[in-house]
Amino acid sequence: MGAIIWIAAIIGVTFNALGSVALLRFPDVYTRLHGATKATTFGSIFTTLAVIVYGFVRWYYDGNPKYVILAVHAIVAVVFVLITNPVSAHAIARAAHRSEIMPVRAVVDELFNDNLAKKRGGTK
Amino acid sequence: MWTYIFTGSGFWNPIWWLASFVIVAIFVYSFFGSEVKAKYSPDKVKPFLSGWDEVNKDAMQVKASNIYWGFTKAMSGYYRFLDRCHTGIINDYVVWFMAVMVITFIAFITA
Amino acid sequence: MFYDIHYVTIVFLIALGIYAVMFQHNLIKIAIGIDILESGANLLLIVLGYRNGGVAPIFTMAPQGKSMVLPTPQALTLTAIVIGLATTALMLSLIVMLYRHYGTLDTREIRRLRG
Amino acid sequence: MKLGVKIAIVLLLFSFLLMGLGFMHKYGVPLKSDMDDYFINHAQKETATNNVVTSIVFDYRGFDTLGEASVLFTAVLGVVMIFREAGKK
Amino acid sequence: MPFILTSIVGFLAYLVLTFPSGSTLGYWSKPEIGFGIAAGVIAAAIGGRLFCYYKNYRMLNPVRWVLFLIYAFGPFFIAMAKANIDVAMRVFTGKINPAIVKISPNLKTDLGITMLANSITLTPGTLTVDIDEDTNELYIHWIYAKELPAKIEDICGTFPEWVRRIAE
Amino acid sequence: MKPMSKIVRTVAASIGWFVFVFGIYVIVHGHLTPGGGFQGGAVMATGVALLIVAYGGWGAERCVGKERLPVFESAGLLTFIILAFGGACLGITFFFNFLANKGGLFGDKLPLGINPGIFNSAGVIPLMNMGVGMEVLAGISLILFAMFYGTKRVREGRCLVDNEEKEEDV
Amino acid sequence: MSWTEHAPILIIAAPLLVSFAIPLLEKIDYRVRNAAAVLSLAFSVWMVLIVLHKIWGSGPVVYVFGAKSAFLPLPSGFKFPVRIMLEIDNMSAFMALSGSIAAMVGVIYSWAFVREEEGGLGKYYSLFLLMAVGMLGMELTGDAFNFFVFLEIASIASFGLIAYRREDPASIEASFKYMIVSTIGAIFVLVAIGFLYGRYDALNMAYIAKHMRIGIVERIAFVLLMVSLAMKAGAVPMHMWVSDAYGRAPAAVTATLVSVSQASLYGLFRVMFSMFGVTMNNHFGGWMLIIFGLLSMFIGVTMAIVQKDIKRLMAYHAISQTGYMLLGVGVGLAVLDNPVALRSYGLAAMTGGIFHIMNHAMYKGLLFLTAGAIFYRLRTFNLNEMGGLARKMKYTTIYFIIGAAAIAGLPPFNGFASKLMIYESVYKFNPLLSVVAMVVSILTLASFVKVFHSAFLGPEISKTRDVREVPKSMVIGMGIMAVICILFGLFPGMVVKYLAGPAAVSLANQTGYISSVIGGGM
Repeated sequence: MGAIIWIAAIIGVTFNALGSVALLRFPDVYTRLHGATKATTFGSIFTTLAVIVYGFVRWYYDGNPKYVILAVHAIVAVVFVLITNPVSAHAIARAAHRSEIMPVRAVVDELFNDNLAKKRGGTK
Repeated sequence: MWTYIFTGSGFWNPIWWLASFVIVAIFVYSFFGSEVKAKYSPDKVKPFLSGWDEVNKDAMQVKASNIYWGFTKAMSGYYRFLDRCHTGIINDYVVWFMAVMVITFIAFITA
Repeated sequence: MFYDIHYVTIVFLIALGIYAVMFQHNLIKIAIGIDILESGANLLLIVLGYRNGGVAPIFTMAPQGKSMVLPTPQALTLTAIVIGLATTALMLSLIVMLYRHYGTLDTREIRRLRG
Repeated sequence: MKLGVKIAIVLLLFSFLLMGLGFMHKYGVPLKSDMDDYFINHAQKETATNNVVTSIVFDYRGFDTLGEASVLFTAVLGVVMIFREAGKK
Repeated sequence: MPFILTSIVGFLAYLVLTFPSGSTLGYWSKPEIGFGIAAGVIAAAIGGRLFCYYKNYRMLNPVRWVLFLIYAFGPFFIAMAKANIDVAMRVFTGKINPAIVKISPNLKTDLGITMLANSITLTPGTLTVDIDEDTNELYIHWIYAKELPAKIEDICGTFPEWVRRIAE
Repeated sequence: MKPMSKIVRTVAASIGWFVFVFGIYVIVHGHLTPGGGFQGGAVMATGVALLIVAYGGWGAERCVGKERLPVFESAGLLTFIILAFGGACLGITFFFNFLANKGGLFGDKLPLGINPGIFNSAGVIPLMNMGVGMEVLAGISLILFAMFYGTKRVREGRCLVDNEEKEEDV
Repeated sequence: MSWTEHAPILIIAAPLLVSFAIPLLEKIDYRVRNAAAVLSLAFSVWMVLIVLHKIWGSGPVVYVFGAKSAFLPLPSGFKFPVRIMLEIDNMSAFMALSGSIAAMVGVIYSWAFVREEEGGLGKYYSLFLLMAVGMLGMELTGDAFNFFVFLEIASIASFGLIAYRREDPASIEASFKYMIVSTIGAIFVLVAIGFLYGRYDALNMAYIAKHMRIGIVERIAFVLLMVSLAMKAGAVPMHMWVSDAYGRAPAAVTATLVSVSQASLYGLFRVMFSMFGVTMNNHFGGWMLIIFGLLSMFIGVTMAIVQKDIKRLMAYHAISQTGYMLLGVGVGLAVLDNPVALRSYGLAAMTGGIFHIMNHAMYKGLLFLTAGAIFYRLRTFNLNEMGGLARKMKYTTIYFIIGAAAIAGLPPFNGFASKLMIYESVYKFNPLLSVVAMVVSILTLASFVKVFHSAFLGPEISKTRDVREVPKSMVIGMGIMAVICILFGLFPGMVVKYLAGPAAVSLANQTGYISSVIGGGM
C-alpha cells in the first residue's frame, strides 16, 4: 500500500510543479490559466488520493476513527475542488476577456468577432 | 474643609476668594458707582465716521483671522516652522510617530 | 542572543508594513501595509507560543504522548484576527468614500485638514 | 535628506525590534508556561471541553471574546452607517 | 418541494461530514442527527430557493447518478489524464497555437451546459471563456488549434453525448 | 455588479447550500475540533459572498433577506451576552460556565485525557458558539451587502446629498 | 451575596447590552431608543459610585470573570491568575466616573443635536454606547490583552462616529487619518503585549509587574507601550490626528472623545506606574512625560491661537491641556523613588495632574458642546462668519464663559484649582517648567478671548440674524457640565480629598496594586 501512496503523491507533486512552470513559460493570461489551474487540479486529485488511501489503510490497521474522518473529509474536499476549480478558471478568463485582454498569438478570436458584430448590430 | 486645597507651599480657598472679590466689588462700586451715567438713546449708539456713512455691519466686525495679527507677524518664523510640520499628509503623521518611537528607543536603550 | 528565522520574519513583516505606510502615497497600498503589520503581530503571538514537537491543544483524538503547544496565543490571535478584519472593512469603506469626495487615491492631495 | 531620515527610521525600528526578539526565549522552548500548562491540565475538568483553545476563548478569556464580538458589531455599524442611503432613516 | 429537497441533501451532507461520531445509531450519535436536521433546514432556508431554481427533478433518478459516476471515472478521467500529459509536454516545448473558437453543443438545460463547460475546462488545453446565454454556445480558448473552424470532436470528444444522457 | 455567466450561477446554486452546512458543522463542533463561532460564521458568510458574486444583488437578497440581518446580528449578540449574564444570575460570576458538568443540555462529563469527544459536553460554550456564529454570519454579510450596495450608490451619487465643495483656505 | 457585588461588571455590561439591543429597540420608537441609551449610561454612573464607595471602604475591588468566586483572583493552589479580571482602584474609578459622566452628557446632548433626517441614528447611538464601553473597559480592566481589545472597541467606534457627517469630505478624511495612526499604535500595543507574554507567560498586569526583571525585551516593550499610548492620548509631536478628529466629529462625540483619549492617558499612567514603576528607570519615564507635556502645552496653544475654525481651535487646546496632565504626573513619576520629594511635592503634582483630567473632561466637553450649539444654528465652524451671538443664545453664551474661564484658569473655576496645584508643586521640582505652564495658561486665555470676541460679541451680522437658542436637551447637557465645573471650582478640597488625592496615592502605590491581585507583599 505504501507504494500506491508514494506513487500518487509523486504524480500529484509533479503536476503541481508543472503548473508553476507553466506560469513562467506561457505568454498570456489564458494559456497560463491552462497550466496554473488545471494542471494543479490534476495534481491535487492525486495528492488527495494519497491522503485518502493513507486514511483508509490506517483505519483498517489501527481502527482509530480519526483516520476515516481524515479520508472522508479529503473526499469531500476533492469533490469540491473538482466542482469549483473550473468555474473559477472560467470566471477569471471571462473577466480577462471583458477587460479586453486579448489572447497573445491567437489565430482566431471568434468571441471578439461576435461581440463586435453584436455591438455593430446594436448601434444600427 | 471641603473648599481648601493644599499645594505643598500654600493653600487655596475659592470661598475666601469669592468673599474678598465681592467685598472689593462692593467697595469699588460704592466709590465709583455713584458717578453720573450717560443716558441711553439710540442716536448715541451710531458711530460717527467723520462724516462718512456707516458701512455694512458685516464688515464692521473684526474678522477672527485678523485678531492677534501682530503676534503672528512677530512670530512668523516660528509659525512657518509649524506649518512645515503640519503638512496634513497621512504618511508624515506616521513618520512623526515612528521618529518619536525611534528616538525614544535610542534614548532609553543607551540610558 | 540567538536569532531564528521566525523572529526575523516577524520583524521583517512589521518593518515592511511600516515602510508601506510611510512611503506609499496610494490609499489602497497603505491599507495593505496595515494588514501586513497586523499579520506580523499575529505571527509574533503564534511563534511565541510554539513548543518543540507540540501538537494542537485539542484532546479530541490527539496523538498519544506528545506535548501540546501553548493555547493562549492561539486564542489571542483569533481575537486579533477578527479585530484586523473589522479595521480593514472600515478602512476600505472610508477609502471608497474618500475617493468619491476627492476623486483621487493620492495622499498628497487628500489634505484639506492641515495647519 | 528627508528620504534618508525616513529610511533610517525604518531601519532603526527594524533593528530595535530584532534586538528585542533576540533576547526573547529560543524558538520552541518557552521560558515559562505556568498559565498555559494550567489551561491544558484543567480545561477538560473545569469546562468539559476537549478543545483547549475554545475553552480559553469562551470561558477563561470569555470577556475578550465579548469584546471581539463587539468590535465586529462596531465595524458593521460603522460600515453600514458610512454607506447609508441619503435621506433614509 | 425545493425546500424539503435541499434540507434532505443538506442533512445527508452533514451526516457525511460527521461520519463516525458515535455508536448509538449505526455510526452517528443522536445529538449529531438532531443538529444535522437543523443544519439541513437552515441551509435550505438560506440556499434552497436557488438550489432547484427551475423546479425540475430529473436528477433524482438514480440511473443518471450511476451514469454520472461511470462518466466521471471512465471517459472523462482518461481524457483528463491524456490532456494533462499533452499540456505537460507543451509546457516544455512551448509549442502553442491558441485560438478562441465557438462550438454549439446543442444542450438545452443549464445543468447540462454547465457540466459540459466544466468538463471542457477541466481537461487542460481547452478553457471555457464565455457562454452565449440564449443559445448555449460556448466560446473556448484552445491552446493548440488543430484545424479551423473547430469541430466538437476535436475539442471535447464524446462529452456532449454523455452529458445529454446524464442531465437531459 | 451584473450577475456572472450561467455556468457560475448554476454551480453557485448547486453548491451554495453545502457552504452553509459546512459552516454549521464548524460552529457546532467548536468545542471538539478546531473551529468555533467565528470561523464557522465566516465560512457561512463566504456562502453569502458567493451568492452576491454569482447573482448580483437580487439573488443574495432573495436568499438572505437584507432587512432580517440586523435582527439576526443583535439576536446573536444578545444570546452571547445573556448567557454571560446567566453566569452571574444562575451561577456565581459573569461568564461562569453554569451548564458544564451538571447533566442535561450540554452537561455531560468528559473523560480526562485523550478521548474521541462527546458532543453533549462543554456547558454554555456550544451555545455561545452558536450565538457568535449567528452574529458573525449576519455581521459579515451586512458588511458585504453594505459595500456592494454602497459602492453602487456612491457611483450613482445616491449616497450623499451633494453640496458645493466649500473653498477653505486654512 | 447581594447584586451590588456585580457592580464592577455592570458598569461595562449595561451599556453594552443596550447597544446590542438598539437595532431591536429602534423598531419600537425613537424615544425608547434614546431613553435606553441615556438610562444605561446613568446606570453606569450609579454603579461607578457604588464601586467607589466600596473602594473607600475596603481598598481596590477585584472582579474575576467566570471563576468560582468573583473575589479570589488566583485559582486555588496556584500562584498565578489565569482568568480575566477587572481591577478597580481609586484611579480607575476616578477615570470611569469622569468618562461615564461625559458619555452620559454626550448622549443627552445628542437627543436634539443629531437630527433624525441625517439618518443612521440607531447606528449612531449604538456606536456612542460602544465608544463609552470601550473607554470604561480600558479604565477598569486589569488584563493587558483585554486593555488592547477595549482600546480597539473605543477606537473603531470613534472612527465610525467621526465619519458620521459624511457629506463633509474633511470628516471622512479626519476619520481615515485617525484610523491609520491609531491602528498602527494599537498594533504596537499588541506587539508589546506579545513581548511581555513571551517573557512572563502572563497577561495580568499585576502579575507581570510583580515578576518584572528589566532586560532589553522589557525596555522595548516599555517604549512601544509608552509611545503608542502617548500618541493615542494626543501628545506632541504625534498630535496631528487630534486636531483633525476633534475638529470634524459631531460635537457630542467630540465631548466624549476627549474622555476616550484620556482613557489612553490612563493606560499610559497605568503602564508607567503600576506595571513598570520603580523597577524601570523612572527618571527616564518621568522626564519623557515631562518633555511630552511641555511640547504639547506650548505647541498646542501656539497652534490654537492662529486657528479660525472654532472646533479646531478647541482641539488644539485639548492637546495643550493634555500637556498639563502629562507634566503633573510626569513630575510625580520622576520623583517616585525619592520618598521625601514624593511626599513634599510629588504627590501634590500628581494630584493636580489627575484632578486636571476630570476638569479637562468637563470644561473641554462643555466648550465643544457650545461649539456644537453654534454649529447647530449656523451650520459653520468658521469664526469669520460669526458675530453677535451673545444676544441670541443666552445660555450658550453663559456656558461658554464658564468653560472659557475654567480652561484659562481663572478663579474660582475648576481649572484654576488644578492648575494652581500643578504650578506650585512643579515649581519646587523645576521652576522653569512652572513658568512655561503659566505662560501657556495666559496664551490660552488670549485665544479664548479671541473666540469670545468674534463669535459672541460684536454687531449681529446678516448670517446670525435668525438664530435662536438651541433645543432643551442640548441646554440640559451643557448645563450638567457647567454645574460640575462650578461645583468643582467651589469645592476643590472635596474632590482632592475623595477623588483625585486617593487616585494619586493609589497610582503611586505599585505594591498595593500588585497585592490586590497576588496578595501579600512583593
